[in-house]
Amino acid sequence: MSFLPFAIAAWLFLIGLYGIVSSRNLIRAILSLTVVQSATYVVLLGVGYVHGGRAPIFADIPAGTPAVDPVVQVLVLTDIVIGATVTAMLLALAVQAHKRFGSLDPQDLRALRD
Amino acid sequence: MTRRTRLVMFGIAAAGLGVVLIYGLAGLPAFGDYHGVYGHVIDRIGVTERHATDLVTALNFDFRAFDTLGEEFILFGSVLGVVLILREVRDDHERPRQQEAEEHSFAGASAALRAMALGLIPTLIALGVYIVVHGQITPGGGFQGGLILAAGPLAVFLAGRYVRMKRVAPHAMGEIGDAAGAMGYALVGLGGLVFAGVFFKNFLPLGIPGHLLSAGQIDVASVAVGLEVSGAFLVAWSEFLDQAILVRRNGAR
Amino acid sequence: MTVLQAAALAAVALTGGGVVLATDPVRQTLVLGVFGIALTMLFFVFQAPDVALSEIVVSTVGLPVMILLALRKVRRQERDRKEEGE
Amino acid sequence: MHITALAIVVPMIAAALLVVGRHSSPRLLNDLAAAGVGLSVVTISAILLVRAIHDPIVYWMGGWRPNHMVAVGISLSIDPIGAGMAAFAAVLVTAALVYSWRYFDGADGLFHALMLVFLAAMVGFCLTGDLFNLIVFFELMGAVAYALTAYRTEERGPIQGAINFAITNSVAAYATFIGAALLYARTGALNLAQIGAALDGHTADALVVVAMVLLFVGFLTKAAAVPLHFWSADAHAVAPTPICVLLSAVMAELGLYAVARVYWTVFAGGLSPHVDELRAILIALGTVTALWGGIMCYAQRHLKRLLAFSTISHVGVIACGVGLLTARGLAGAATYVVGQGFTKGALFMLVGVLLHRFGTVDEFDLHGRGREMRVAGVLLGVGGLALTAMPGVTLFFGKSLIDGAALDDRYAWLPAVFVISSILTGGAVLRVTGRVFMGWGASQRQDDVRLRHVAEEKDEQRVERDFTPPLMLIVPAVLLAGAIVIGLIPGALPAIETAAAHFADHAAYARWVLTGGAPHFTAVRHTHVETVDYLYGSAGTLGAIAIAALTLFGSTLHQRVPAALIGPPRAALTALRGLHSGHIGDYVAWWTLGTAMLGGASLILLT
Repeated sequence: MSFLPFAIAAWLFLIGLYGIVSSRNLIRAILSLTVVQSATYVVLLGVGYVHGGRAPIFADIPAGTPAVDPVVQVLVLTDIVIGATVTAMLLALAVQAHKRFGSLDPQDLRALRD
Repeated sequence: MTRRTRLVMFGIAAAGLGVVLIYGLAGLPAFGDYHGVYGHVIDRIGVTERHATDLVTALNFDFRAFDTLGEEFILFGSVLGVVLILREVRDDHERPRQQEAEEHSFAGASAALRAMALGLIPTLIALGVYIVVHGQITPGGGFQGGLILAAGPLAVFLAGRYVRMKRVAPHAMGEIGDAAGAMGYALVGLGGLVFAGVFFKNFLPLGIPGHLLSAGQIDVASVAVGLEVSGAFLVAWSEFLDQAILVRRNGAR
Repeated sequence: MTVLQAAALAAVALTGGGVVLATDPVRQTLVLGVFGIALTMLFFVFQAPDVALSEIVVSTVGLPVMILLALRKVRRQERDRKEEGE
Repeated sequence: MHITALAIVVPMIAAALLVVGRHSSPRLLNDLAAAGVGLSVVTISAILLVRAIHDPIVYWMGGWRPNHMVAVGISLSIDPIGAGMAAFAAVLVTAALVYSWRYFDGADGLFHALMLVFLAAMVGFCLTGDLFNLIVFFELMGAVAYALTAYRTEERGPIQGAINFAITNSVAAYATFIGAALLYARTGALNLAQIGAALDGHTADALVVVAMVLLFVGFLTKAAAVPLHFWSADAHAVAPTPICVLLSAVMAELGLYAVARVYWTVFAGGLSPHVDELRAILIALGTVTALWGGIMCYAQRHLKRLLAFSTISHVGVIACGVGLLTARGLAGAATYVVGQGFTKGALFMLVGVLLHRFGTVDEFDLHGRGREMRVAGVLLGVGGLALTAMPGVTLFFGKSLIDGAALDDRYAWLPAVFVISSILTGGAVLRVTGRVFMGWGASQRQDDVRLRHVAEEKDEQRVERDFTPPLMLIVPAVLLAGAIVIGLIPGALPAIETAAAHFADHAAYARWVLTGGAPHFTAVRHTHVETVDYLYGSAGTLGAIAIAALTLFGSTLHQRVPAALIGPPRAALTALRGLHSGHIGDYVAWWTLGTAMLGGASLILLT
């Protein structure tokens, strides 16, 4: 049971990759990419959790109360911003791709073949 | 590769990667048994030395402020990227669809929805500002608050006024907010260099823990980030909005 | 692990799979919103309110607006193209 | 030192200012400001380099010094290799900015701002001493590069190239996040030195090995090692020329820099019992990359794609240099990076000249059309020779060091791989020089269909012109001069060897970062270029000239070779080319396969 968060992270990573590989629509691939990323949130927060720990906010709890690790939370915050911005840029690219190729199916994007 | 070959190859590869991941993750301490030294040190010195009660915000804008500098410029650069990628379409061969541009109805916004959205605006702005300035005390900070702030003008659009939204939040203003916020955050770091001798070293009074004006640079940094984030999201949204509303002049209508 | 945590994890696993497996893009966007809410719940029960707040604003407002507008643009383009073709 | 952080923050602030004023500031101001900022970063990095040669520098952001050996803040941990890479990146960004003065007619403040953020990201990436900070700058580099790749949105190639680039590299970045999370869980630290110190004395288990694999895979994706490289040939071929220069000459190399940095600071202690096995894995990877890239390079007729594959081949060579896991191999890799970076940057710029003039980069379309352009022709020929690692140029000295390190480690066959890489990549450039500037060889290829993207795409500048702005030739000429001269500067090579030996001193790094004390390095023994190195170097150059001549003048040759001999290699080449399909699903499937293979091999051999 104590492995559950990490198993679910692995699941999210792989199912997200599957979504990108199998996608016939770029927007679906982009949304799958956000699922891949959510695996990193779950791993990071799972790592820093402490049984019975409180949130690392000492506004209404006395100093010295056991708290969960604050560092991983900061890393996840950065991670979320990165994810949102890269997704925004990819969506913009998808809009342009549809304009130029007339399709969002990666199979129809044929500007670059060797 | 055909779709079938691709999926078969991926299936094999994913099974392998799954095994690798599970092997690695299995070495982690059991969930809930974490005793890392970094977090403990921060727990110990965060409140005493930084007078911030939300240690996540203290880490974000003080101990690891330099990471956040990179993060803010990822946001800044990506939004420039969105502008760059979508820029071509706004030149002469496209123009807003007249009737929709003037009185755009978003997915059939009813009168009730409009009223609700209009009522939402002041709430959103108040909430956004509150979250930005209280980052060092309670959950939230520049990023979360900034995004909520940007949602204010978005609600104007939900209320059915595309042009009015553009008037409330002109594109250039969003862009300047984005750039000024990013620069402001960098200047907080530079302030540390100039007034305290080290980049991002706190140079502002620490105040009393739990009070609004406490925790030194954290509050200023949080405001800068809030400005940047709200500008950035406004620009990005309005770029996509333009895309959805603009049509080709030589198109069907 | 508490029951709440296990439940939130299960919800994340299920909705995450749902995002990938949903076929229609609009439905997928909705599932993505639900996935975001599931993640938010998970962050709350993992004692990470700052992260939860970030996730909720990004996944219920920040991204869906862009995705839906992008989809609308794509759809409009498809319609225009069809009309031009006729 | 007070100026340390300025190398990163000055270009950031300048970028923000350029955006604020972008609707009103004239083009000239943007150009001058961006180049000026580039130059100032060159200067700051050079000062840091000089200081770091004397003594490495630790700069704790926010003044948060380690608390009983526990880092609470982020450090810039600056040694000569890091500062040197930063200076190298700054020089190339400045060169690309100056080159684009006349290149982009439509560039506005956005281009300059993004270039400066790119510069800040690269410098930060080189100087940081914190694992997570490294990943943040890695992502920053990526985000800006995706946007710049798509700069010409009116064309199809750049859009598709940017999508493939962004998706593949994002997946790679998420892998590094998980790697960092694993290490953080084990050690409770994010500072490289502290993680390394915490892992010392424990034999690496599955968690550490998997963390290493995930981090390396992320960095190697950016470096474009086979089979994680598919995105790069696309992106490098479609990005505007100044961006190609940065992607090919700097960013790919930075991926390998990160592998080296993370290996020696974090893993060198815990993995020391298995260093031979890890070396075998990395060298296998490098060898495949060097050969795959070389073959694909020679098979191209789209000149930018040709150069992109040549970079992949060179990345393979550098990966071998790093992968030997010795100070000497690393010194060779560092020298090679400088030589290849300057040469490749110049070559991309010269191809940009052809594009500017004729509106195409197809080798056969350009047949004989460069006869009037003597300067460009001579420069391209010299660049081609430099790329063969001709004795005397910087690349040659780098290769000699790696050769020496390979022989030290019983990899006697490795120099042959490097010679093949030199022959194929240098020979391809010489072939192009002959065909385009001398009009030698065929102007049509009968037996091959035109590449789709050449046939369907208008190139980034479709207009033809009858002039070339002098700056577009001066900048590559200066870079080429650098590529030839740097290795000959007295004392440069011994300094690189010393720096590499210090870089590879795992224990000393932890000490100077965490305690701030002066490091005690062991004395470094310098090596000399030997006769056999000149033999290898000459073999590469002569072989390249021979293969180019054979292709240009031996067109009837293949008719005399029995079909049974020519058929299978040709079918194999067709199959190899078919793998580069431009389909993002394929690329991510390959990425997964590569990661699984690297992970599987590491788990079996290293635990």
